[in-house]
Amino acid sequence: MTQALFYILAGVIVASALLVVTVRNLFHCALALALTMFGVSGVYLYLGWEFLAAVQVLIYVGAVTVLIIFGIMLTRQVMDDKARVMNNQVLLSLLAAGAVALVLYLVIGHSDFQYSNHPALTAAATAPAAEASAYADEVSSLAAGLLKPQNGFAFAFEFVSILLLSALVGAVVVARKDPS
Amino acid sequence: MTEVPIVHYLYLAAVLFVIGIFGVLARKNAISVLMGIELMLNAVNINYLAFAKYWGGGNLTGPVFAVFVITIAAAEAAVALAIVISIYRQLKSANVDDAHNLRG
Amino acid sequence: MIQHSWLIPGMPALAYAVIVLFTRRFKALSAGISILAMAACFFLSMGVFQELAKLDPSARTVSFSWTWLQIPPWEAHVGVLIDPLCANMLLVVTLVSLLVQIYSWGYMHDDERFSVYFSYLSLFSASMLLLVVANNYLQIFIGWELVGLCSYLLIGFWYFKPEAADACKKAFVVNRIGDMGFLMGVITIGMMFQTFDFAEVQKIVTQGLSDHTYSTTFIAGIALLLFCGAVGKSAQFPLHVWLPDAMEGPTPVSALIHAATMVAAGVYMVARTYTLFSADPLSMTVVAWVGGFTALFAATIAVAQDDIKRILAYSTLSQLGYMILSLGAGGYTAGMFHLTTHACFKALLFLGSGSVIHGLHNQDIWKMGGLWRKMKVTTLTFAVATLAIAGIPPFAGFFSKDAILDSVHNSAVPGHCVLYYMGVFTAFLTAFYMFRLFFVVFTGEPRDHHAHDHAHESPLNMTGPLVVLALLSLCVGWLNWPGVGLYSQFVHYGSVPEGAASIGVLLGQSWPTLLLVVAGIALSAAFYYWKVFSAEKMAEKFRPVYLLLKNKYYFDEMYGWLVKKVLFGLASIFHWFDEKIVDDGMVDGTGWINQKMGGLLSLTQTGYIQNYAWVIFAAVAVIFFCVSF
Amino acid sequence: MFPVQILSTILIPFVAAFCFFHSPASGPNPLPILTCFIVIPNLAAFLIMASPEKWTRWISLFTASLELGIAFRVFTLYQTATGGFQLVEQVSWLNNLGIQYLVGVDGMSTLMVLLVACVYFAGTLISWSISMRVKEYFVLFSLLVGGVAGAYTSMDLFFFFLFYEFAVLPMYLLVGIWGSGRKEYAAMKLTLMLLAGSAFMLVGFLAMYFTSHVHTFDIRVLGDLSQTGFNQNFQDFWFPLLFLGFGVISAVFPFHTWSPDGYGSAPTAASMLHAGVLKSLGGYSILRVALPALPQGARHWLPLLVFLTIINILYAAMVALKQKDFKYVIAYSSVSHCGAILFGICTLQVAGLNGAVIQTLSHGIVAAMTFALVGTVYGKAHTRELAKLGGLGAAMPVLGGLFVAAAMANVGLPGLSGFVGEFLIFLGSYRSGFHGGFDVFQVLFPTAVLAIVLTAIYYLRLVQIVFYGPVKDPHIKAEAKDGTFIEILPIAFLLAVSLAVGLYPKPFVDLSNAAMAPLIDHIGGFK
Repeated sequence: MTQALFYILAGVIVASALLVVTVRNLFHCALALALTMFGVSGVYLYLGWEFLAAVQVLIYVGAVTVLIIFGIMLTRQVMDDKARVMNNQVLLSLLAAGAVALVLYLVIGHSDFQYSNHPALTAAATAPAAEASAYADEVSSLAAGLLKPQNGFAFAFEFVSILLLSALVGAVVVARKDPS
Repeated sequence: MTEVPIVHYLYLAAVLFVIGIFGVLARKNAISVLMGIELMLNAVNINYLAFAKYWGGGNLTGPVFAVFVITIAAAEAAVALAIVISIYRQLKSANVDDAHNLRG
Repeated sequence: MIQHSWLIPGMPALAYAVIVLFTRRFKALSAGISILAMAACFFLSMGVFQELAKLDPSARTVSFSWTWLQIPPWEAHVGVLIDPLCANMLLVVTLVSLLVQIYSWGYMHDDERFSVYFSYLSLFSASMLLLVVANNYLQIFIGWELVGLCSYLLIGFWYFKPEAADACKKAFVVNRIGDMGFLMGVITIGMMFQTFDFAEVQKIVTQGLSDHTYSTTFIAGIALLLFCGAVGKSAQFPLHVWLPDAMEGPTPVSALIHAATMVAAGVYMVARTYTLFSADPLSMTVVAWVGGFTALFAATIAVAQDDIKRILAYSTLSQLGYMILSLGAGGYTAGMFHLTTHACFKALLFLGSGSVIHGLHNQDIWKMGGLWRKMKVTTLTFAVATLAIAGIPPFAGFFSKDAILDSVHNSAVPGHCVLYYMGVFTAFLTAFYMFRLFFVVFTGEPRDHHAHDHAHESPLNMTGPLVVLALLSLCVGWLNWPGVGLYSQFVHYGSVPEGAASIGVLLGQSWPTLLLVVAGIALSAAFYYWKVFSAEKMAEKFRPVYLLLKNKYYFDEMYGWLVKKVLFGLASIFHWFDEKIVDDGMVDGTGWINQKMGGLLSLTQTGYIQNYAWVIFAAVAVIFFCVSF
Repeated sequence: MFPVQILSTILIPFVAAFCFFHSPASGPNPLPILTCFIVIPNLAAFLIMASPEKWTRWISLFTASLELGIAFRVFTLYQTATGGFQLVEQVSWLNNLGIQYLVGVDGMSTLMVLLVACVYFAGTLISWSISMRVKEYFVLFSLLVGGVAGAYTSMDLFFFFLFYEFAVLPMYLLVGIWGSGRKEYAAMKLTLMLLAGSAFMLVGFLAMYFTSHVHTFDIRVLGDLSQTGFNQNFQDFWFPLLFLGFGVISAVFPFHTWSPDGYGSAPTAASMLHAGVLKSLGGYSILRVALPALPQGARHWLPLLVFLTIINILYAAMVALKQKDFKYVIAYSSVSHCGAILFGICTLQVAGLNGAVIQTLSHGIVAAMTFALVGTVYGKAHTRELAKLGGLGAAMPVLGGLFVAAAMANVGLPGLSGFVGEFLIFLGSYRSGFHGGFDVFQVLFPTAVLAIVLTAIYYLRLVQIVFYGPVKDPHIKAEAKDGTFIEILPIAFLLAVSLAVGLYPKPFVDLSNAAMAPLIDHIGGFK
């Protein structure tokens, strides 16, 4: 039953993703993208990452998609464009994408991921209690993972904040109308 | 609880990734290209989180990276859209093909 | 005195430096410094000569030197070698230089660059004396080149005249061709014998010849290389072409450099290196024939020339030919003696012609005539010199020229009989063309009255040297008075002096020559004094011959063609090759190829970002595929 | 007043620098002399940048005189009897890679140090009339000198290369900005060809570095390794590449065309410095690096490579005959003379090598003097076309006289430096078939001597066209004046140096022989 949920989600994701890349109307594309994001957050939930699922919805659906829709509206004439939506390397792109798909398929198929009794997996299954108690909820454990100096991500985390800030400023500067 | 095998997550991510690639390569409109990139980033995140769940053993590196990816994706989207708008203003078009001043 | 002989070239050099650096603006001071230095040189040379004469004949070689550069095992020196040959030459050079400098004071008086002129004269004297006192091959080459430079500067002294500018270049370049051989000879000596010293080379060569380390042919080869230099400097055939053109220089310069001293340097050099020349008959034969041929060849040209200085120039060529002939025929003393006497009478001839030019401002003999009325001293001294060069006893030329013909007659050189008759015939021609010159210029009626009216005798500082030289032209020959031979006892090659024939023997031998000379004079008088025959008619009758002689056998044209067509043609080809093939082709071509290759590669830069992205993904797929499977 | 200022600016630093340093035997110097020699021009560059423009020339002249003083001191300090490298200063720099700051002079570099200082001094004075971007000009000029000063004193190949590149780049700017005619093209051509040459050079250096297993750039060590460290194949392969790499710097045929175009366009002082100093670096490096490190390769290849150099000598002389531009004739003459330098090296004979060193010194001085004259005449006649020049001797007698002297120095007249170099080179090239056996030099010796005639022809042709004869262009006559004090001074100075070498070459030849005699022993060349 729960497994069926995953496959339904997967179907939604794939279908809406296909819509994203094929639909003529950009606005519809953006809506399909939002749907894809919802699907992906569903997968996160299914995996048990509740916090990240929430973040996914907030940032992707709430921020990025909205941003994209703003972008579409600012470049509105495009929506009325009756020209082709695809460029002239569609077939080549299909070829490249197919090649990547083939490679990925072969890689996944040849790896030992399919055997569920991986030593690490069994170890994690036998002794989850201690870990679970240490990180009682996902949010605090994620916070610890990010910020505890011994994990080594603290600097990167701080740096990302600066990056965000500069991206924000940069976006404003780039998009600003030239005074002249 | 009978789990969905990890390989299926990987296949899902792979399909999503490939669709994203197609979007990046084949769409004319710059915003569509951007959306393709978002799809690819999401595919990556699915992999991270699936591995973290199944093989992580309590190690939180996977979700931490997912957080970074989400954050940076947001920043990227903002900057990219700013560039698209700027280009649009210059060229009166949001088509990627029309910005080819670097031709040799 | 001898230990101070390095001052002889030193003093004029100092005078040159002082004039160039400090006294250029003061004409009289510059000339005074130059003349003073020369006078000091002359007296020093007299002193050296006196001291040398007092020494025992076997010990008359004094040499000392300083290291000039040193690369073990070589050591090049600058030094002084005083021996009779050198002392003789020192006296000739310093005396003629002194007289010419005094004369120049009058002759060049109105020239703007008076000081510069005297500085060049000083530099010339310094270089010439450096050459004369040299005790090694390198130093003689150094002096050799330096006199070449002075000759260049002085021929081109009036550089604004195009002819002078051409002439000085020609002189330098033609000399350089000879010097090329000379330099090769000097280098061969340096490398083979590891020394440049005259005395040591002589020792090594004598030793090497006796124990057959060196073949005589090899030594002859070196000698002939050196002789190339002499051919250039002494203007022997086929490098004679520069000397007549060198007459574009001021006349005192012609007297000093292109008659008395510098051109005789070739003769001096052959005498100096006589060891090498006398080692093999081959080199002697070449020397003798070149000299003999030049003597006759130049004399025939002189017959048909119109320019007073050019006639004298060809006569110089001819007389230099005599000296070279004499050395080649083994007449070492005779050659050097002719050099000495020739220096006196030829300098006198040139200075006399300078006096004429000074008075008339013209050089064409057909615009002169009857000058004896206006210029008594000049005419008289010129007559003395003409008699001397023609070889009428008791003037100097007779003794020296006869000694030469005598030595050719007794020589062992192949074809010496032919050479002897060539020499005799040259003597006849010499008498003819010299008296032609004399009669046309000084006797008869003036041809250009306007010029004649302005003609005047030259001032005392010009006539003074003429008189001195005239006295010398009369008396110098007596130094080698038959049967006594003071000169031949002083200057000789080897330890034994050449025997001096008694007057009876001499006259017995030389009466046919003398007869021919008198005949030459008579013929000349018949044409140009009594005007029994008409020269013009003769010229008409033998027009091709006349034209050939008048145009100097077309040598200038031939060399001009060689330079213009062959050398510059080759240069054009090289220039074309350099510009088109090397530069435009290879160098710019490399740049062009790179540009085109870059252009080809730039086609991959489509500017479409999705093309690049496609390449990225396709490449990722391919690489992954290749690496993994 | 002006001459007094100039002379005091010259004499005071000269004497001060000369007296400041003393022999290492009498106690350590307060400052390392060779490092000072390298650093002072660079310091001057910074000082000029920081000072007002009206001081620029005076600072530059002051520095040049200081350098001259130091160079004369080095010249007097070097002990020819002891030989080898002296005044060595050593500082470890990158120990792991075997790179060290190692400067010192042997007899040959002592002469080069003198040459650099003389040309720097004369070039500074000649540049007095520069009016465009004076500060930048002198900054670049000083940097250039700093570079060549370093290259001539470095004993470590890494620093040698570094300093060389350091000198090429200012040259690019000097030609490109202050040049005339097709200056951008010329600057680009010159720089690209020189850099191509130095690419060969660098690869060669690295090959030696990695093959030697000692991992050092110290030329003394590389020289010691030549017998054991580098086998015959290695030497045979790398020697010609190094030779050509260095040869490009010395404009060896067919890599010479940067030289006429470069000199034709360069400003006067840059031509002087390049022709006089930078170009000489090619022959110098062959003697300094290629011959000591790869002697077997040298013995194997030089009898073949000598043909390139003989082409240089005669071909450049022939091409010079047909040039229409005053400066191009001089440029080709410089190519021809550099060919003589390389020819001297190819003789592998002690006199030939000494001749090459002396000719390097002489060519540096004389080419600088000739370029200075051409520049000065150009500044007055405003044209370099031979067709328009003529009869300048009347208007500028002193310059004309100096030009004749310069021409004679080029022609190789005894008494001036050119003769000593050429004579020794020809002496070295003599081989006799007398003791049996054939050698290419039996043919090449007379061929090379032919150069003295060709050189005379094109130089005298130049003198005749430019200075002799009647005035061709009345405009020129109206404008032409004789040189001023500041123009005559550098030319007369260079002439005096040339005269000193020509009149008494012994001290100079002793210096060069102190380096060349051991080198010949090392290579096993001819004695």
